[in-house]
Amino acid sequence: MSAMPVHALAVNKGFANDTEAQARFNAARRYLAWRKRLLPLAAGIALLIIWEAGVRFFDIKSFIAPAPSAVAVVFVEKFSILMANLWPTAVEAFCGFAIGNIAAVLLSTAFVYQRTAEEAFFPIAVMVHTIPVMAYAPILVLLLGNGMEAKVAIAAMICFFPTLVNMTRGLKNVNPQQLELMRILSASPREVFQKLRFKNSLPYLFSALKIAASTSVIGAIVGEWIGADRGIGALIIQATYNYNSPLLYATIVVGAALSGTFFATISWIEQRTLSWNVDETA
Amino acid sequence: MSAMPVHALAVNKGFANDTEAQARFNAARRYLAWRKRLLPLAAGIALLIIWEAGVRFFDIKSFIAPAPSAVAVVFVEKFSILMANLWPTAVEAFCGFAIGNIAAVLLSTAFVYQRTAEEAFFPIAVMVHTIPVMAYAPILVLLLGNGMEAKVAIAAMICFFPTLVNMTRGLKNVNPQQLELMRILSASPREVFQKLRFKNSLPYLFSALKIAASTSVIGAIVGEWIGADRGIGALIIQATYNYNSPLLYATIVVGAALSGTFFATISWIEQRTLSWNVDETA
Amino acid sequence: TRGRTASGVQTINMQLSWLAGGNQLGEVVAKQLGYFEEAGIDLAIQPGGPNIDGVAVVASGRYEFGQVSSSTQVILASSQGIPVTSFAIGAQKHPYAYFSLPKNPVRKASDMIGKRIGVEVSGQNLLAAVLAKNSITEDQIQKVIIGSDLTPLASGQVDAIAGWETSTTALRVLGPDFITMRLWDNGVQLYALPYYATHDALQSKQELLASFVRAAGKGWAYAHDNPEKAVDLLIKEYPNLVKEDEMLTAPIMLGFAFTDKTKFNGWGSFDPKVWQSQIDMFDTLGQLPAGKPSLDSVETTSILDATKNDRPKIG
Amino acid sequence: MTIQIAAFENPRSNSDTEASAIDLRKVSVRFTTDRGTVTALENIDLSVPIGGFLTLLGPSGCGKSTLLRVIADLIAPTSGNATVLGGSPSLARARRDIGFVFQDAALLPWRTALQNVALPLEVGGISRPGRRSPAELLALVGLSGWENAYPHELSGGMRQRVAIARALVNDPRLLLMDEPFGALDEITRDRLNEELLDVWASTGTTILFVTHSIYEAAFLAERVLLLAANPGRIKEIVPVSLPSPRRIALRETTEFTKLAGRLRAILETC
Amino acid sequence: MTIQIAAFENPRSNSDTEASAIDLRKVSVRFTTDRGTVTALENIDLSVPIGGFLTLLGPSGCGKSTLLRVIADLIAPTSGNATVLGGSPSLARARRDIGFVFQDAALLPWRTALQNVALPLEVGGISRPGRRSPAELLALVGLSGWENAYPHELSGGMRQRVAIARALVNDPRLLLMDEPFGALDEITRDRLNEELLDVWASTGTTILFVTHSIYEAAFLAERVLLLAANPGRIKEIVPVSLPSPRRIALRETTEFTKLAGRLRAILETC
Ligand SMILES: Nc1ncnc2c1ncn2[C@@H]1O[C@H](COP(=O)(O)OP(=O)(O)OP(=O)(O)O)[C@@H](O)[C@H]1O
Ligand SMILES: Nc1ncnc2c1ncn2[C@@H]1O[C@H](COP(=O)(O)OP(=O)(O)OP(=O)(O)O)[C@@H](O)[C@H]1O
Ligand SMILES: [Mg+2]
Ligand SMILES: [Mg+2]
Repeated sequence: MSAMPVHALAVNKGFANDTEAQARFNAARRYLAWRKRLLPLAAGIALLIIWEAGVRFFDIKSFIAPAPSAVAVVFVEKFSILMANLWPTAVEAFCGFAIGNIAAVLLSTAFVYQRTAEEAFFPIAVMVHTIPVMAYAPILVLLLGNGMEAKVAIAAMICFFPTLVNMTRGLKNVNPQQLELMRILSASPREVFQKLRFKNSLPYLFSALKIAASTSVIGAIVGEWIGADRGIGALIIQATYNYNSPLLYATIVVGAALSGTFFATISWIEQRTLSWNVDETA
Repeated sequence: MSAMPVHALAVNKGFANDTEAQARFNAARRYLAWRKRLLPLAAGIALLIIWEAGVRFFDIKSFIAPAPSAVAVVFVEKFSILMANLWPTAVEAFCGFAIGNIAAVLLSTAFVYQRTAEEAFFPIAVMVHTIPVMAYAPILVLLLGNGMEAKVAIAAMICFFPTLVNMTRGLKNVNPQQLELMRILSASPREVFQKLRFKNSLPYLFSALKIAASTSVIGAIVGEWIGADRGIGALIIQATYNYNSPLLYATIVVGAALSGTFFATISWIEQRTLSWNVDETA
Repeated sequence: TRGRTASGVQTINMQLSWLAGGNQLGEVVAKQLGYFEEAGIDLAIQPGGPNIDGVAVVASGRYEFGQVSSSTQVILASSQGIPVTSFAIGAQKHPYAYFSLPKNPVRKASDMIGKRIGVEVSGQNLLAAVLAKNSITEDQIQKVIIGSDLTPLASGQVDAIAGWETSTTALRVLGPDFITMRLWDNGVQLYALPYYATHDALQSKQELLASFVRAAGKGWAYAHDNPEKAVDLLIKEYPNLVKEDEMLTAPIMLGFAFTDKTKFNGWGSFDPKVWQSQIDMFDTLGQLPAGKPSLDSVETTSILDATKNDRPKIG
Repeated sequence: MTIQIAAFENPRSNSDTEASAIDLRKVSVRFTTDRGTVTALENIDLSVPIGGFLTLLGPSGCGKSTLLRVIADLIAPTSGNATVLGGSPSLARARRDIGFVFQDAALLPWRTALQNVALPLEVGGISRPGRRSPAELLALVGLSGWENAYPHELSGGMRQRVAIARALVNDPRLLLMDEPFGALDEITRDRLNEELLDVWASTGTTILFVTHSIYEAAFLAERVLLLAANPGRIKEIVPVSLPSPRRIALRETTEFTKLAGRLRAILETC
Repeated sequence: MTIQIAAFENPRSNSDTEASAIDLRKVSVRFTTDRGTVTALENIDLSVPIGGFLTLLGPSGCGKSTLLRVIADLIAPTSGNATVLGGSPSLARARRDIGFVFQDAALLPWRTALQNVALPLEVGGISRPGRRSPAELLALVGLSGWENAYPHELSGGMRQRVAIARALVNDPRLLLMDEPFGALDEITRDRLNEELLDVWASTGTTILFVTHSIYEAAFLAERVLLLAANPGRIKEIVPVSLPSPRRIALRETTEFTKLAGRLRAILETC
C-alpha cells in the first residue's frame, strides 16, 4: 500500500523547443486568423458593390430596395438615433439569449437523465414552438407588463428550441466507450454530465449558439412588436410604416451587425474552447 | 495474381437463431416503440387537463386564453374550414422545408469543400438570417407574385439557416481516421462526401430537420401574413382581427399539429436511418 | 397598475394598438405641457404593434383604457363578448381610403368594377361593406390580398389599394397626384381611433377617465392652434419620429380630429346613431357571427356627457 | 503516516475475511440483435481468490472482454450469478474497487495525458494514503515529458500507456486489464510486466489480465484461464507454479518454456 | 482468362522496370503545436525493392506509424523526399496502389463487416481480374458468418481482422500494415502470418509491416528495420536469410532463435 519506487522508462522526451518551427507555426496561425477576419469583410464589400450596381443598372425603386449608398447616407445621418435604438434591443437579445439557452441546456439535461420526460415532452416542445408570438402576447403582457421583461421572454422563447434539439442530441450522442469508462469510475450522474456529456455536447452546443446568435436578435425585434417606443424592432415598424426604405435598411443593418457581433463572439469562444477538437481546427 | 486458395479460420460462427431470445428482443422493441408513441399523448392530455383546470380555477377570460373545451368545440364546428386552410399551409411548409433544407445541405457541402467560401459567407449568412420578413417581403412579392411561391420562399428562407449551421458542422466534424482511410482509398471528393461525410453528418442533419419541422410551418404562416386569403396564417390574422380567441387557438392547434406531424415523420425516418448508431438507439 | 402617488397624481395607462405617433399628438402635447398633471393624472402611453392590439390587455384590467385604430374593432370585440366600450373617439371620419393612380383612377365605388383591389386580410370586411353599400357584388371586382404596404400599387400589381390617408409618408411612394376614394364618402361611415375601456373601469374610474378626456382635449386644441409646436413636442417625446414627416401628417390628422361635428359637440364626441348604423351594417353583411352587440355594450356617452363643457369646440 | 491511515475508515479492512474476489456461477451472456443471437459466454464457473493474479487466454472473439465486462458491471449476465469482492458487481463498482484498462485506450480527447490520468481522482475521489500521483504514474509508463500532450498527439502505444496509468491511479482492489500491453514493443512490455508484478506484490490487488501473448500469460499469472470459442466457455485453468518474485530472465528457463508449450497446445484446440 | 487479362491495360506492367518500391531520402517529420515541437522522424534514408517485405520494429512512439503515413501520403515530410513506386506518394495513392491497415481498425460504424470490406471496391473501383471477393476475404480472416454484423457487435480482434480483409480486397501493389495482428491471439496470428506470406509470394506485393513481436518481425521479413526513438531514426537494418517458403515450425529452429535474440539485443539499445 506504500508508494512504489518509480522505475521510469525514459523512452520519450515530450515536447521540445524549436524556436524556428514555433515561429513558422505561429505565423501560419496568425495568417489563418486574419484570413478568417478579412474574408467576410471582403465578401460583404463585394456583395454591397453588386447590390449597388444592380440597383443602378436595373433602376430599382428605393422603396423596393434602396441602394447601399443611400442606406449609408441615412446610416451616417441617423447614427445617434440608430445607436439609441440599438441598446434596448441588444440588451433584450442578450438577456433572451442567455435565458433561452440556459433553459434549453437545463431542459435537455433533464431529458437525458429522464428518458420519460424526453419522450413525453419533446414533441410537445416542437408544437409549442410553432405558436406565433401574437397568440401569447396578451398573456405575456399580462404577466410581465409592457417593459423589457416581455421582450426578453419572447427572445428567450424563440432561441430556446434549436438549442434544446441540438443540446439533447449532443448530450446523448456520447461515445459508448467513454460512457463505460465513467461507469467504471462510478461517476455520479453529475460528474458524467460535467466531465463527459457536457464536453461532448460542446460542438452541438456551439452550433446551437450560432443559430441563437441571430434568433435571439429576431426574438428581440419580434418582441418589440408587442409594443415598444425604442429599439430596432420599433424603428423597423416605424420605417416600414413610413415607407422610409433607406432608414428601414439602415436599421436592419444595425440589427444584422448585432447578430454578426454575437456570432463572432461565439465563434471566438468556440475556437478557444474546442481547441482540442482536431477536426474543427484542421 | 491468381485467386488464392482460401484457408478459412473457422473460429467464429456468427449469428445463430434463438427464437426465444428473439421473441423477447422483439417484445422489448415493440414496448419501446409504443411507449414513444403513447407518452407524448399522455403528456399532451395532462397538459390540457391542467390548462382547463387553470382556466376554470382562476376564471381566466376566454379572450386571454380560452379553455381547451371551448377550443375543442370550435375545432369540431369549424373542422371543414380548418382543414381547408390547412392544406395550402401544409403545402407551403412542406415545399419550403424541402427547398430550404436542400439548399442548406448544398451550401454547407460547398462550405466544406471550399473553406474560403465558408469563411467569407458564413458570417454573412448569419446577418442575412436576422433580416425580418417584412423587409424583404416587397422584393419577394415583386419577384414571385402574391401566390404560393412567395410563401414557400419565406418558409425556405426561415428553415434554411439552422440546417446550414448544423450541416456544416456535421460534414466537417468527421473522425480524422476515417478521413485518412478515404484518402488512402483515393476516394474522389464526391465519394468522400457520399460514403463518409454525409453519413457522418446525419445525426446533425436530423437535429436540423427536427428544428425545421416547426420553423418551416412558422415560415409558411409568416409568409401568409404578407398577403393570403387562405391558410393557417390567414386564418390566424382573421381570427385575431375578429377577436375570435377560440378559433385563433383552434387554428394554432392545427398549425402545431402540422409541425408535430412533420416532427414525428422525421423522427421515424431518423430511427430507420440511424439504426446503426448505438448511442441513439440505446 | 400603480395607484395614487404621494402627490395625489394617479397613474393611468393608455394601451395603443400601434406605435405611438401623430395619432396621439394631442395626448403627447397635453403630457408635455403638464395638462394631465394639472388634472391629477400621470399618463403612461403603452405602445402596441404588429403582434398585439391591446384589447385583451385592457379587457383583462391590466391597463385602464386603450385606443384602437377603428370603431370596427370595438364592435367586433363586443360581439365576441369582450367587455370593452368606447367612450370617445379621436377621428370623426375614418381616414381609410382606396388609393389609385391617375392613369387608372378609382374615384368612386362604381369605378372599382373590373379592377384589381388590394386589401389586407383584415381589410376584407370593409371592402365587403363598401361593395354592399354600392350594390356591387364581390365577383365584379378582383380582390388581391396583400401585406401591409403600398408597393403592389406602385409596381402595378393592383389597380387600387386600401390604406390610411394619414400615412403621408407611405403615400409618397405613389407620387404627388394619386387619387383618394374615401370609405366615408362611399357609404361606409366609420370612426377611427376610438378610446375604449372596460365596463368596470367606466364605472369605477369614471372620474379619472373624464379627467383624461378633458386634458387630452386641451392638448388636441393646443395642437390645432400650434401644429408646429405640437409636432416639436411630439418629436421630443418620441425622438425616432421625423419632424418633416410629422409636419405633413399633423394637418391631415387634425382635419379628421376636428370637423363641423366637433364645432358643436366638442372634441372626442360621437353620434350613437352612427355607431348603431355601423353595427347594423356589419350584421347585415354577416360579419358578426358571434352575435350582434347591443349599442350599450359598444359605446357609452357617460364620459362625453360628464365632460360636455370642458371639451374644445373647434371645427 | 500511521495516524493518517488510522484517521480514515480503511475501505479494505472489512473485506479481508472474504473468501474470493470474484465468484461466477453459471454465467452466460447472449447478445440479441434483429439479425440473430450470439452466445458470447456459456455457463462460466470461476472463482478468483483475493490477491490472485489470473490471466485469460483464448482465441479472438471467444468472450474475454465480455467476461471482464460482466465482472465490472458493464453488462449484466443473461443468466447466472456474479459476485465481486463479496457483493454484487455493481456494489464493487460503486465502492470504486474496480480499475479497468480497456482494449482500446478510451481517453477523453479534450484532456491532456496528465488530466486523463487524474480523471479517477476527480471522480469519486476516495483519498487513499500512499498513492502515486498521476505524474509519477506517467513516468512509470515512460511518458514523463508528455503530460501536456493531447491524445491525438500521442502514438497508439503511448495512448495505451496513459490508459494503464489511469487504471492504477486510484489503487483499485480489483484490476481488470484487457490486453493492456498489446500495443507496446517487447522491451517496454517486459519492463511493464515486471512493474505490474511489483504493483501486485506490494498492494495485494486482485488482477484479471487478458493477453494474447502466451509468454505474458505464463509469466504474470498464478493461474492461466483458457477460454474456448463458440460459445465462450472455460477450456482449462492451468496453475502456474513458477517462483516469485519473477524477473524477465525467468523466460529463458526450461520450466517456463515447457509451460508455454503446454498453453500453446491447449490454445490450439480452443 | 488470358484474353481477359490482355483486355485490361495492366496497371502494373509499366512499372516493372522500377528499381525500388519505396525510396526515402533524408525524410524528417516534425509536429509543431503551441506547446512545443516533436521530432517524430529524423533524416530517414530507406529503400525497399519492389516485392520486398520489410518489417519495422521499434519502441512505442519512435515514429513507425509516422513513417508509414509519410509513405502513404497521409502526411508530408517536413523535409526530405519520398518516392513511392516510381513517383510521388500522392501519385501512388491516386493510382490506388496502396493498401493500409491502420493501427486501430477505423471501420465505418454504419457499415456491416462485409460492407466495410467492400468499401475499396466501391471507391475508385479499378477492376482487377482474379481478385478475391469480400466474402472470401472475410472467410480468410476467420469471420465467415459475421458478414452482417456491425462493428460495435464485433470483438476488438474481429474488428482488426475486418480491417485486414479490407486492405487486401483491391490487391494493392504496396501494403502498409500498422500492427495488424496486434489484437489477435497467437494461434490466429500464426495462421494469418502464413496466409500473409502466401499472399505476398503469389501477388508480388511490396509489404511494410509494423509489429511489436520480434518473432513476427523475423518470421515474415526479408529485412527488419529497427527504429530508435527521440528522434525517430534508423538504428539498423537486419537482413533475414531464412529459407522460403516459411512455415511456423521455422520458429523452433536455432537459426531463428539466434536471429530473434539479435533483434532483441538491438531493440534494447533503441
Ligand atoms: N454488442 C454486441 N452485440 C452483438 N454481439 C456482440 C456484442 N459484443 C460482443 N459480441 C460478440 O460476443 C463475442 C465475444 O466478444 P468479446 O469482445 O468478448 O471477445 P474477445 O474474447 O474479447 O475477443 P478479442 O480478443 O478479439 O478482443 C464476439 O463473437 C462478439 O461478436
Ligand atoms: N499529430 C501529432 N502532433 C504531435 N505529435 C505527434 C502527432 N502525431 C504523432 N506525434 C508524435 O510523434 C511520435 C511518433 O509517433 P508514431 O505514432 O509514429 O509512433 P509509433 O512508432 O507508431 O508508436 P506506437 O508503437 O506506440 O504506435 C510520437 O512521439 C508522437 O507523440
Ligand atoms: Mg476483447
Ligand atoms: Mg503506431
